[in-house]
Amino acid sequence: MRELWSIFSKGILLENPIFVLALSLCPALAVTSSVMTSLTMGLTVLFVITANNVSISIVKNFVNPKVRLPVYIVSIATIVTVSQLVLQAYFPLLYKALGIYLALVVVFAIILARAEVFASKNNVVRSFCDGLGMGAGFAIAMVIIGGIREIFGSGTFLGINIMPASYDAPLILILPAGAFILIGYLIGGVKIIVQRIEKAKA
Amino acid sequence: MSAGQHDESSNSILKIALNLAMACFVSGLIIAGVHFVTADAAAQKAEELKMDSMKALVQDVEKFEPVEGKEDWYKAVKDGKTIAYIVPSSSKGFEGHMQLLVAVTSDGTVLNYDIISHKETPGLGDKANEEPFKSQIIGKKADGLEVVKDPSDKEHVQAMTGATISSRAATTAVAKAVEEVVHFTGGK
Amino acid sequence: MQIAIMALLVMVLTGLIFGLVLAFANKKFAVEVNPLIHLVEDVLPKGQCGSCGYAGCMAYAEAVVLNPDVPPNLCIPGKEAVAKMVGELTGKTAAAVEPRIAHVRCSGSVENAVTKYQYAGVQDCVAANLLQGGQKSCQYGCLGFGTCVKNCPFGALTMGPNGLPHVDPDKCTGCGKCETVCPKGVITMQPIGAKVSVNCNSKDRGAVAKKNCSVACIGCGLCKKNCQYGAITLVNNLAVVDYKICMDKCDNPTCFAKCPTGAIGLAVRDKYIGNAVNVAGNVAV
Amino acid sequence: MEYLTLFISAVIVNNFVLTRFLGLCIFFGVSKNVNASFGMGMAVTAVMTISSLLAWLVYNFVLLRLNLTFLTTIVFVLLIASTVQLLEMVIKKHVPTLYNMWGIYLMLIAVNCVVLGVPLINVESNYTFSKSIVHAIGSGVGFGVAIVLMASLREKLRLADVPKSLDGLGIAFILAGMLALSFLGFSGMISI
Amino acid sequence: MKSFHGGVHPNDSKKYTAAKPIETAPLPKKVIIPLRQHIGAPVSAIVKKGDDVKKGQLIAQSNAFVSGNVHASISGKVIDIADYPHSVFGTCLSIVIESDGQDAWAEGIPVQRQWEKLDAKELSGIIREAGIVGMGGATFPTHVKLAPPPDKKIDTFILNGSECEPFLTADYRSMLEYTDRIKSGVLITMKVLGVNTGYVGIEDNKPDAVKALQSAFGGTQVKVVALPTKYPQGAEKMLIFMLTNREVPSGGLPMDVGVVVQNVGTIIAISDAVTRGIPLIQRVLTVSGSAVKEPKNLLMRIGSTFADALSHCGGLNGELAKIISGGPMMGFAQSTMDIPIIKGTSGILFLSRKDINDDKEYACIHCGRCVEACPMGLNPSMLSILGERQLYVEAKEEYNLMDCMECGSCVYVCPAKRKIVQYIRYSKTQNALQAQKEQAKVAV
Amino acid sequence: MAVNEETLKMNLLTVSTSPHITSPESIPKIMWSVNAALVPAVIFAAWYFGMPAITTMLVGVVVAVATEYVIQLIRKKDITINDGSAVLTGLLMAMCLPPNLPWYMTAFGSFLAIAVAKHSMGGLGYNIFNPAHIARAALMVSWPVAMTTWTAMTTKADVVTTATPLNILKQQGYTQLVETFGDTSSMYQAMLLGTRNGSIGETSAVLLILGGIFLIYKGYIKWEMPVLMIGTVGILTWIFGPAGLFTGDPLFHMLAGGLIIGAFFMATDMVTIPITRKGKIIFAVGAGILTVLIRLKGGYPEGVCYSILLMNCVTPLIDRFVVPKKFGAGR
Ligand SMILES: Cc1cc2nc3c(=O)[nH]c(=O)nc-3n(C[C@H](O)[C@H](O)[C@H](O)COP(=O)(O)O)c2cc1C
Ligand SMILES: Cc1cc2nc3c(=O)[nH]c(=O)nc-3n(C[C@H](O)[C@H](O)[C@H](O)COP(=O)(O)O)c2cc1C
Ligand SMILES: Cc1cc2nc3c(=O)[nH]c(=O)nc-3n(C[C@H](O)[C@H](O)[C@H](O)COP(=O)(O)O)c2cc1C
Ligand SMILES: Cc1cc2nc3c(=O)[nH]c(=O)nc-3n(C[C@H](O)[C@H](O)[C@H](O)CO)c2cc1C
Ligand code: SF4
Ligand code: SF4
Ligand code: SF4
Ligand code: SF4
Ligand code: FES
Repeated sequence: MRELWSIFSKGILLENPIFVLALSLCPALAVTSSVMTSLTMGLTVLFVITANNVSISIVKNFVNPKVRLPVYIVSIATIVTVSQLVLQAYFPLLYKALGIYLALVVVFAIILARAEVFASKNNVVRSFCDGLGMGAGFAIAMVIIGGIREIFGSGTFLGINIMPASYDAPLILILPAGAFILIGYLIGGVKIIVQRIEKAKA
Repeated sequence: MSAGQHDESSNSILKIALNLAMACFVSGLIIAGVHFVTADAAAQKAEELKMDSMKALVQDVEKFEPVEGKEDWYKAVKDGKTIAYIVPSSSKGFEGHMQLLVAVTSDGTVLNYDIISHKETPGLGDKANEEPFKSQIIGKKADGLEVVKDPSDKEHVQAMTGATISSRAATTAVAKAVEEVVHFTGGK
Repeated sequence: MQIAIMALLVMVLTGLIFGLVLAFANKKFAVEVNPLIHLVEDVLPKGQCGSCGYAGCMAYAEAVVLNPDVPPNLCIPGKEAVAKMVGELTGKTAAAVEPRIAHVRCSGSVENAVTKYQYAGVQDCVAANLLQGGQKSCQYGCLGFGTCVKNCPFGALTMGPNGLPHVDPDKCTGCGKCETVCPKGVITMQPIGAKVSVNCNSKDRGAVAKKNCSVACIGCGLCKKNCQYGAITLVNNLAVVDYKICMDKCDNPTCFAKCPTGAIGLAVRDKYIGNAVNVAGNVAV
Repeated sequence: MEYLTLFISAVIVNNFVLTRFLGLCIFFGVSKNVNASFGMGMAVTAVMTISSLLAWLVYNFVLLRLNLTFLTTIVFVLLIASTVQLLEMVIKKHVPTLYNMWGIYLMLIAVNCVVLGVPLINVESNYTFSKSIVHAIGSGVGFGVAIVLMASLREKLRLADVPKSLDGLGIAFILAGMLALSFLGFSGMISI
Repeated sequence: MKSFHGGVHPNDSKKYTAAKPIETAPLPKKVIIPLRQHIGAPVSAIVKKGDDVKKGQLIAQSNAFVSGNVHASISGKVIDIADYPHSVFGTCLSIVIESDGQDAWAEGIPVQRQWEKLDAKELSGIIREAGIVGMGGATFPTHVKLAPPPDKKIDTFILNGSECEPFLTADYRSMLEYTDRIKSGVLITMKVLGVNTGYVGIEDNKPDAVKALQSAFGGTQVKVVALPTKYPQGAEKMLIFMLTNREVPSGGLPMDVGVVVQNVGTIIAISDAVTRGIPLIQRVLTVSGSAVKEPKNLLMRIGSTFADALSHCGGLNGELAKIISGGPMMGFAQSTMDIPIIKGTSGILFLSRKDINDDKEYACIHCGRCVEACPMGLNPSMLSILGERQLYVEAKEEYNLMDCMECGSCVYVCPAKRKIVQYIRYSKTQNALQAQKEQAKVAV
Repeated sequence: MAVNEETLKMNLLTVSTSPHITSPESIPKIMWSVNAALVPAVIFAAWYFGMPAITTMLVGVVVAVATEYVIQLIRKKDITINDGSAVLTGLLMAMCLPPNLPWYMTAFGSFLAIAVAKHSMGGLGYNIFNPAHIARAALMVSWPVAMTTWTAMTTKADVVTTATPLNILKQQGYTQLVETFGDTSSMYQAMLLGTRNGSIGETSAVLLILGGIFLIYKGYIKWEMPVLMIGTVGILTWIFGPAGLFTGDPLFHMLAGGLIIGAFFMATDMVTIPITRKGKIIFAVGAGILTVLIRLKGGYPEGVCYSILLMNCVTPLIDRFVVPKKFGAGR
């Protein structure tokens, strides 16, 4: 149990896919100008990564190594397409907001990376925990970025005005430039925290 | 020594290909299944969405009907009468194309419009889809649809501060729609 | 329904086509890379210290996998554990690595050692050494600009306020990087568990050494006389301990008791405890 | 003229990395030195062009005809991954010099946002065949320009006294932000 | 006027001593004669402690060709042979002679010789015997320079009279006062080299020296040229470029373009050795700086100490911050005054705080002044930054580290007060060390 | 002799590598001189735009210095706020802002300039982009309306919002522009003296050029840079005129916008431009070309800020390829 917890929890901070592993950076910038889209994307990835980890850990022994990559991709793409279809049918507005990035979930490096380095070597339960943890880490990072950008860049949270009327939001935060710079400092901050934790451990 | 070495038999070309094909087969099954389930819901939602957006443009309406001979045109029908045409239009904005849906009465008055996609700067150019800019355009006819930068001129459309280009783009697109409708209906 | 069947068909065809193409290409164009290299690199500690003699961990991994003559135990920071793993991966047997730790052979702190000039220049031992061997009168002593500290890949060194580097025994892996960068050869690698150590590097004659530094080894030989196992010799006016004899035979070292300057002492690892401060505090006089 | 506009727009004005956030993983991953970045830029351009070409054909002649657009994602990604893998094997065997130049980056880009994103955008925007190609080349060159610039900046910063916590990825993002800020100068220059 | 690229214009500070005739210093009580006063193979002592020696007697030598004999500079008793402080190497094995007050010549010197009657080979032999090394600072054995390998055809000789270092006036005074010896020295050297073209390059801030030598060399093949005053005009590569328009190739030597350059002091030593049989046992040097009471140009015995020089110049004048052996741009700072004068000591400077600048070092602000000042066409900014980050291999391979002649022009102009030359030296030593290690590896 | 030994004992000699003398130039001296060169333009701005301009400049400088102080305190580095570089960054940034900008925007800009553009890269000497311009560009995207709202002083008391000359040119065309001023000669006069609308410090061409000449005389900037950058703009705007080739008004373009202050004071920021003379020339010409491109073709009326930032981006590449000619490398 303890072990599963540690598999799960490392994705949240110590091996956070965005802040530490620096994988799947595009969505962290592209769809984080509001909390809602960040959250949707985060949850989508959480779902895809977990489902794919499970799927890969099941089929890992049947896959011929020569086509390992294509098979993994098929698995991911299937899951993504399913998510696409579901979102399109039941949440068309969100589907539109995520735009092309929803399709691009297929190629988010974090998903394939987990399949390669974890799921293809571990059993279903462990792979499930790993996927859940990584996905949660991703989603949390997305929401943090989206939250900061929306609150300070538009003065709203989930679309609701929360800043005083006199708050004059600097638009830079919802533009590419501001997003890059903000994430740069977030990465720096996480680095400091991770180092502190590791020091405390040692 | 190398991890890549498996027993030779599993390496025949066909076997490898079948392995992938198998995966694709399973995938195809799943996707086809999900598609089968969601397709109708999706189509329905899309239709609903379209109606909603059109309803937002024209209130008090019974139904929307496609206009014959005009792709993507709809007419809003109330009491059997066509009260407005809903027409797609577009123009070049500050950074790229701006797509609008414009509701125009048959005599060429702007009822309402909605910018459905654009690349204008958030917080600046994208205000062209909000009040108070919007109300300047609503109710105008073709001759009023021109952007000026003179606060005393109430006849025309006032440019938004810092976003003249976006103002002009939105206004132009609306004017284009009005013109087309007037051309179609003959201005009655 | 028709669409679903079509989809299935397309998918299977796609899979078949790409599968065939890839499999065919694989046969035709195969060039193998040895995946073992990555496995080995994963095992290495990635300090990139170069103590293995290669330009970084990756280079060593490559060498140890591809070249049958390269032994698996060259990574010193990795100690036995890594050597064993690398050995298992490559099918080579690892000889035991002697565990060792850095030892600073100088006690010429700001108070103890005489300074001959005011140094004005780049705060680096190698650079200072270019100017008449540095600001210390003793030609063999630590210059205190912390070049070793800056270069330790494992953060095991800190500069004490007394102007001498301090080794953190828990972090030091014995990689020997500091030994190679110190222009004065002040740092040596000493076996973990050594009983006594000489804390001076001066090869000057006694009188000169004494003049330059109050705690210098003056080469008087009293320690040598006091070691019944003959583990100590005098080389160039400096006491040298043969650790092998010392560690094997001696339980109760007495050699240092008579040392008039205290240049030899128990190799208590934490003799500098309380001295460790950050490098910024390092200002040579 | 239309093609030129499209090209320039893709290269600078609407640079994919700096304004549309595609391909950031390699943009940050491989921009540590100029030579590698140059190789990467070339590799991305080549792969993107080839995959756009194939993807356009498959989309227009198969998926669209059979009403199977919901399979676009999966088919494209398989197509690209396989093409890249094939390309890599062929080059490695037959044009080793080219392989040494940018072969090592090929596998990195087999599954990557830009390489999938551009073909998707092409079909989404209903570009003609030749427009797709121009767009793909332009996007690739734009990616190359951005990554080479980024690498040269990072090479310079390697010698700077960057705070420890920001060193590496953090400062790279901040640099990218400033690069994007500078590229805003081109905004409004061309609209497509 | 055409000029070489770069260079700087420091305040020349020559006013302290320019008008002071060369004074012969009193006989020292004791001399410390280091065995390393030249570049090349070390010499070993042929006298022992307790021996009596005479002035001009050979006391150390080597069989190697690239080496320089060492002679006693006073008569007296050898009282010690041990390590002593050295102005360049820190410490060095030295012969200490206590004066007997006689100042007696060794047997056979001085003599009178007609140099015109000797052939090149004999002249060269005399120069070698006399232990003459370059006195412009580099101390390269002169007989070696005068015997270039056969594939290097020498066609031009240049007398380096530029003395571009601030403060120093020894060469200038020598040119005014020893004009005849310089003339014969130059002609001897040209005979040894077998060349017909000679130049004397003098900075145009010394017009009377130009005039004096012009009249002395009237009617010979030697042209005396006034050069713009700009540091480092005296660096041989710059000098050759200015006088002959030839560029010594990167990593090359003057002989690669058919030129030999000698310093004024060296030429005087050659003349003395050939015409009077006197080996190199004394030299003219400038003692100057704001911390010395009476700055002077002194003729001193090799092995006298800096302290001797100071006491002949009236002692200190206020607070002393730095002692420099040589000029302020290229000289070596010393930590003590008990340092012997050696063959290459062209000056001793006693500087007070106000002369030197020890401002805080900033990060490089890329102003490009150093790039513009560097006569070698390097990028000193980058060299310093790479040195600072220990990237010395890159400095060597991509930024031409090895071409730097350490002239200090870059440091002089740098507003960030960066220790560029020190970083460069650091990088050079580290590279050398690395090369050694690699060689050792190959050997194993 | 006794004297010497005593001195030696009391006071150890200093030993360092040669050279032992250096020129009297130093970073603080250069930075303060540049500040001084800006003083005439600052005084003019204070007089012409009045209190709002004074406040903006004050806030700009104070926040810049305070930010630098705090960061150096946190990073445990030497405090170097006295070297004048932070003051200069703050002042130059403020001089590029519209006079009536709300103070918190100015403060935000100063903070960005020092904290993000300068100290995130390591502080003075390490920054790649011109901090003042990064701040301006960031403010421009953050509050575009405020950043493009210009107040003109018709009389001392009467403040109205109008457009800057370049804005009028972009929106309404050249004829309209000249009309605003009456005739061309009074337009040139206003542009030269600075009695026109614009950012706080950019209006008075004469005083800026005066300051620039002082810096050229002191050797702190190279004359080629401003001359080539302004010249390039002049030539290109003349060629690509509104009514066909060679119909432009180069004089107007050379005096308009931030070109003069940019060319003399910002394109010359040695930290962010190439190190070699040739590189600097390429930089200046490149910045000139980009300025014209943005002014004539881009979405913004003024391009100096972006052109300098864009050239900052390529500076490392220029430095990589434009290197000094090594002595002895053959000719
Ligand atoms: C960051 C930024 C974004 C801008 N975005 C837009 C925009 O979306 N739409 C627009 O019309 N103008 C935009 N502009 C302003 C234009 O460049 C131009 O200055 C403006 O249209 C002039 O209008 P004005 O005369 O009303 O100030 C933007 C300016 C900046 C600085
Ligand atoms: C290894 C070595 C070999 C040299 N060989 C010659 C030579 O053959 N001919 C020559 O004219 N100078 C020779 N020199 C001396 C140089 O030309 C020059 O005088 C010396 O490097 C110092 O020059 P500087 O005082 O300008 O630094 C040699 C120097 C060195 C270090
Ligand atoms: C930067 C620099 C400046 C020099 N300045 C002088 C000088 O002013 N006068 C001089 O005689 N030699 C000067 N030298 C040494 C000459 O390069 C050259 O070594 C010398 O003239 C050779 O003569 P020598 O072998 O007789 O000493 C300088 C060397 C360097 C590197
Ligand atoms: C001639 C000159 C021009 C300068 N221009 C600027 C400038 O445009 N922007 C700026 O922030 N600092 C400028 N500085 C100041 C300084 O270089 C700046 O603080 C550094 O860029 C910060 O590292 C300038 C300095 C000098 C000497
Ligand atoms: S031990 Fe460390 S601080 Fe001391 S001299 Fe050696 S490198 Fe410098
Ligand atoms: S202290 Fe020395 S031996 Fe120990 S880890 Fe550091 S560099 Fe290696
Ligand atoms: S010291 Fe070297 S780098 Fe500096 S100016 Fe002289 S030759 Fe150039
Ligand atoms: S002179 Fe100094 S500050 Fe200027 S570029 Fe050279 S090293 Fe840097
Ligand atoms: S997420 Fe886009 S390249 Fe990695």
